[in-house]
Amino acid sequence: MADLTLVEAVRAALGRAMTDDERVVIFGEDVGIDGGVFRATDGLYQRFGAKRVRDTPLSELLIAGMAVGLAAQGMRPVAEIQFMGFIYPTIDQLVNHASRLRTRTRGRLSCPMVLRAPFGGGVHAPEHHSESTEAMLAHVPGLRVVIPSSPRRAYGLLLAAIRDPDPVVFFEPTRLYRALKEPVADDGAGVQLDRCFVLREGKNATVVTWGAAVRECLATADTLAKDGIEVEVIDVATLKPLDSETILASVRKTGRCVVVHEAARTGGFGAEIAARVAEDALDALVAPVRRVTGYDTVMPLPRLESHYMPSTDRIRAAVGELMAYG
Amino acid sequence: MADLTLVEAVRAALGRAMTDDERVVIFGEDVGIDGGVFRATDGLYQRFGAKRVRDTPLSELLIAGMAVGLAAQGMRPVAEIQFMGFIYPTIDQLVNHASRLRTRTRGRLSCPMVLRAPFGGGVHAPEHHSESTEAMLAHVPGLRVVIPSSPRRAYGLLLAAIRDPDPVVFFEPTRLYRALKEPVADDGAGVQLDRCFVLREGKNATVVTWGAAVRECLATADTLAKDGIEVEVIDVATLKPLDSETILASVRKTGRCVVVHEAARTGGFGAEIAARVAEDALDALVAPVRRVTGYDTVMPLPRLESHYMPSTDRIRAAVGELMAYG
Amino acid sequence: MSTPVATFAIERTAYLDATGRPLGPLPAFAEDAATVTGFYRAMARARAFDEKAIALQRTGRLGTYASSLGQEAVGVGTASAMRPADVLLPSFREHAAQLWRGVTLKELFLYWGGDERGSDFAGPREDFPVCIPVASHFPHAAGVALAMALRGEPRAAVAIAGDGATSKGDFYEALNVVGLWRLPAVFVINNNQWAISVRRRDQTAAATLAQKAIAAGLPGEQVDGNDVIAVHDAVARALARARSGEGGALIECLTYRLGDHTTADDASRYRDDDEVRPHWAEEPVLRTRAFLVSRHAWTKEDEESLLKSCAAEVEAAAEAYLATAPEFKGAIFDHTFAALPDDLARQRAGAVEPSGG
Amino acid sequence: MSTPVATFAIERTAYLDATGRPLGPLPAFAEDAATVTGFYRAMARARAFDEKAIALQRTGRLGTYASSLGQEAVGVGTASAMRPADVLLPSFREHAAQLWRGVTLKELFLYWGGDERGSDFAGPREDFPVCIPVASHFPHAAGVALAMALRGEPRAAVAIAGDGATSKGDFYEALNVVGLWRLPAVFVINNNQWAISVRRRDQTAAATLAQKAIAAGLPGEQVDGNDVIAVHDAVARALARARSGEGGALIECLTYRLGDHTTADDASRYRDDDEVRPHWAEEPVLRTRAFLVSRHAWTKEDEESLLKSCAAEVEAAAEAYLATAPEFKGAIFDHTFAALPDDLARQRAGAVEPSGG
Ligand SMILES: Cc1ncc(C[n+]2csc(CCOP(=O)(O)OP(=O)(O)O)c2C)c(N)n1
Ligand SMILES: Cc1ncc(C[n+]2csc(CCOP(=O)(O)OP(=O)(O)O)c2C)c(N)n1
Ligand SMILES: [Mg+2]
Ligand SMILES: [Mg+2]
Repeated sequence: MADLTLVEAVRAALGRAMTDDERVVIFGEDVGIDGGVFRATDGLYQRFGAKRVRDTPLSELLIAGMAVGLAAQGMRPVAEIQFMGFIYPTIDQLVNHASRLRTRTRGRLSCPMVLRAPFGGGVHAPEHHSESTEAMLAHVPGLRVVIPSSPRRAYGLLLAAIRDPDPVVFFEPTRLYRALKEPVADDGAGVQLDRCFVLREGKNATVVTWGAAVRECLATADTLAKDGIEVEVIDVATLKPLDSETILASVRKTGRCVVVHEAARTGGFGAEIAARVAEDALDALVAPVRRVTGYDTVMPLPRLESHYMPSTDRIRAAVGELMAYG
Repeated sequence: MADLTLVEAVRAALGRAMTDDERVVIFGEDVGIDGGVFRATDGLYQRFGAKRVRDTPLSELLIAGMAVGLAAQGMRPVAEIQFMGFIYPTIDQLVNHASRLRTRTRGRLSCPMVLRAPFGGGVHAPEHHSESTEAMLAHVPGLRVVIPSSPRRAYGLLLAAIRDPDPVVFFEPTRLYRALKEPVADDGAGVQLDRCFVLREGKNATVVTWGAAVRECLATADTLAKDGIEVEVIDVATLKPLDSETILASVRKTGRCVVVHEAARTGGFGAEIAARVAEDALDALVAPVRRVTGYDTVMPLPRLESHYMPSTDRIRAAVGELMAYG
Repeated sequence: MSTPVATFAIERTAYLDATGRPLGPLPAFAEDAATVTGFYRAMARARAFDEKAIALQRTGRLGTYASSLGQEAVGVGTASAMRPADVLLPSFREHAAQLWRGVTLKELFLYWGGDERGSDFAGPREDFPVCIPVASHFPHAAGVALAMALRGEPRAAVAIAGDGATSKGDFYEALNVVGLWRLPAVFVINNNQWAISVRRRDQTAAATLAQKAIAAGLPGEQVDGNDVIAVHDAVARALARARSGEGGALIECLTYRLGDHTTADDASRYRDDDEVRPHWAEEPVLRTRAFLVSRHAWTKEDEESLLKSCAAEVEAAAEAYLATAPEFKGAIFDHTFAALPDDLARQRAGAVEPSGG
Repeated sequence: MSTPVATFAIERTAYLDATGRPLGPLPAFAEDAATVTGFYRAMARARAFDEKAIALQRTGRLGTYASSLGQEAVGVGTASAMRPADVLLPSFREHAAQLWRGVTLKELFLYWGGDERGSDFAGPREDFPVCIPVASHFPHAAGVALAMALRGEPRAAVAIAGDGATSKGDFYEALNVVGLWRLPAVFVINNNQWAISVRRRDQTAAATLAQKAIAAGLPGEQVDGNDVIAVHDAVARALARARSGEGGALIECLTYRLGDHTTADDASRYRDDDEVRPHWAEEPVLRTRAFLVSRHAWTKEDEESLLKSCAAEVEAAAEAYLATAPEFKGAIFDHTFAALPDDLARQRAGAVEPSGG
């Protein structure tokens, strides 16, 4: 069992999927000989050849639309968008086609495609390379939105996404690509989609998060534990369809809920989680729900970026505030 | 003061804006001699000429991108997307450009554009013509999202949107275009953006909504009043930036909150409103928050459409349920 | 110092004049009266469907409908050049092509009547449903063609869309990759001169739409789109090249939209009858019949019996459609994913049980 | 029967060979040594900036940076053909054009150093900031040009982007409307043969990128993009037409990316030094100097003093950049809208006060 970074785990899952299933094809910008700008597809072109690992023209709309056509024909396209900031030209294909081909045809055609894209801030990237707009896609009926937060989950969730019979958008947190290693067994085992993961148990407050912010939340939980505050940390992992039960069960236990995400606050997916708590666990709440998020501003360029990110300080302050209640 | 339908009020506002300000130009598909497929621009081509009222090629991306260029040059573009279902190719321009030109250049350039589009269900329209995806755009920092629900507000809000120094997406509920008339003074008076409207006062429950669903909410309030239940109905009108105060003040008064929208539930803008209530009016709640919305499914074709819509029955049931609390 | 580095030419092909008289030698298939008779029957059938669909819409029994009046040769010429194993990706106006492919009249009525089951074709299981967002199916066609090429199958994808569709980036990006990877995909443009109220000349300054292929480095040509022989010939030639690995093509069919854009449109707002009238003299059904009559391959009796059988078939299909009860409302949920997720199952339960919120 | 309906030709223009020798008569402006000397100085200045930017990035004092090494003639040839009142819409690689337009070295350092104030140009107030989402600025150029045309101004918009950008629908839709409405917009393609790791020939099967103009019905031409005289000449001719109401154009400049895609890229993963080497013999700075020397318009002393002054200027700008403190964090909020909405004001207050959540 090798120690892998998250991006290595993605690569291992892609290689495994291509080995196991001839129908899997990979394409996108620079995924071929270059191995992807983050090296997520490094070596795959050499292993599986130019037919199955294809550099496309610089055309994101086409990448998504071609995936729909391939998927409808029974292939298993795994397409890469180089950064989430360039995913917007694909939204028409995702909303109007990928997500609804099955229901439009009452199951005659379907769309088992995966669209991968790195996302998120904190790596001092150029303009348009640090945003988090997963909530836009998590609103689209018929689409799965999956975000891994560790090498192991990246491996298993990506395999599950590729095998899933419906379209999955798979967002990989750039900040975690090389931030940590853990042992990952390249055993072809998928990790179940549509489930949240309780990464740390605690009885005083529930922190719900996903993607790179998982790290800050776990770090904050460590710190707070020293003060005797036991924080339960939940990695949502699949934003849509949402596993409410795990979140609600935790909030019913702790009575306190903080949602943390990098995306802008208003209309972020944290709103959905807060709403579910307000709907279905209200009686258990001893304190208001809090969201620690990016602001309703454009993601700043690197010099001011750190002020935008949901820092451990901000998370700690929010949990601390809630501890004053109840 | 003429009695106008909502679409006539839109037309009156456009005519007024063009008369008052030479910089206003209108463009889109079929907005010229045809006057728009809903006749929102009827007669404007004849009044203001082919230079200022332009049929574009069938290119939505271009329509939005051209608006950015015109706006940066000090014009006041008012572009039409024929249906919200065809707005997705513009999202890249809205997210990556329109909404951030001002902050990217620290105010040197700006983007005073309006993008209008009809939206919503209940009119037995063809596929892709009935969806409500306003939440996707209400998540975008730097963008205003405005939705009128009456002829008078349509007139005033559209004028205010055109005069606003920043980009506004203006969604017009198709179902209301010709559903009712009311006296509208074509006096050039704008209606303030960024404010919710309390359309009906009540002390027992707050119903927050926007667009065409306002009608069902008001009708439900009428019915419930007969049972002695006084419902306060709030038309959000500007989804982003959101006027929390009006909503929170109402919920603090009533202790009950139902959010109603046609859009799919998960990640809909109702989640944001529920989240704000859970954050800032939790102590006032005597009952859980409820959302009455479209489902997390693709909008059905006309034969099943009515089952998807948030009906008066569903709204009444939700309010009724909350009345059992407290 | 300037030197020419590339030159291009666009050709237009026609076999029949407006009155159905051959302009020169015909392609071999057109010498077979049975073949052209088959085309004619299919066009007449499509037109009968069209009339009924409009009548149903006018009486509130069908949704908004896009007539293919006068453009039947595009659909029939294209679909008849395809093999069953090929895949059709139609726009919303290509009923004639869909019918040839084996989509049933009842399925078409269901779809335009607002019932998803109309896209669950019993016949051409791999054909795409109608594409409403203009030009967004061209990238699908590239993907379908890539799947075929990867599997080494001698099949091709055929997408049809209108003149307006050629202004969309989708069209261009897809055409470009078809050219680049020599994919077995043929893009057919039904240039009916209008995109709702916008004239062809207000879509682009390009003298032809066929020349847009030059931007993608693949063959483009124009044909008389009211000449079913010319359309069939061009598509058949393109498909033969595509199947043998020589790549795709763009074919612009010049025709005319004789009716309103859809039943929701009133074309008199933006075009005069005087403009439309001459096009009635060029329309494909009349023209093909004149050709067949001149070849002694079609009689008055043939015509009467065809009209009668088309009417009967369409009538029966319409009745079958009208007699089909809507689906149970649970259907809204059941095909969203292969398996209903918990979250959606709860919503379904709430919707299906009257008490649900 | 097939008849040709349209023919097209694409030309390539060059004035200097790779060694700076004229291939024939030069355009009038190039006979004026001062003009070409000005071009040369600007290219050298851009290269000096480039070197410093890479050095700063390598030492952690600048963000990811896209070098324009070897492509300076595109930027200088283009910008020098513009008037101050025209508007430039640059991609992320056109520092040479931006510098000519009056963007300061310090502003460029600020932008690439991650500070929004770098796009608040003190000089060309109407020029667009760098465009990162490839090709998405072409529609802006169409809009800028439309604004100019509506106001009857003799101005034009000039957008520059790479070979990869020509594969995007944005490029095509914008080019199409420029052709259709004869807008005063010139689209310049810096065809440096690579889009990160993707070769020009893997973007499109079109023999030239210039021929993509044919799809939009407007003039397209190729020029030697390492020949600053040819670039200036083509852009100047196109701008003259644009200003006189004759519409826009597409100009493909053939050049070569001598460096990595950006400082985050390692081109050795996908291309050999052997492939790059010959292009060093064709690069524009060397070539222009050779031309000037052959005309006795440039001496060793001129060269030394130019290098010295460029180095000093760049050094001073870099220091000024490094000495510029970041903005106060409130700036994140302050330019989101013209006036801070209440909702955002609350967030700002929370962010600015240490206690905020
Ligand atoms: C992307 C998109 N934009 C707008 C529309 C609305 N619309 C439906 S058909 C049409 C015109 C299409 O013209 P053309 O491509 O020539 O096809 P035709 O209708 O003439 O067959 C428009 C604008 C749409 N369906 N899709
Ligand atoms: C829409 C979009 N997709 C992907 C990227 C990532 N990316 C940045 S530059 C580049 C290649 C651009 O190639 P080209 O247009 O030839 O310009 P060059 O970099 O060679 O100047 C890519 C893929 C981007 N910036 N925008
Ligand atoms: Mg048309
Ligand atoms: Mg390039």
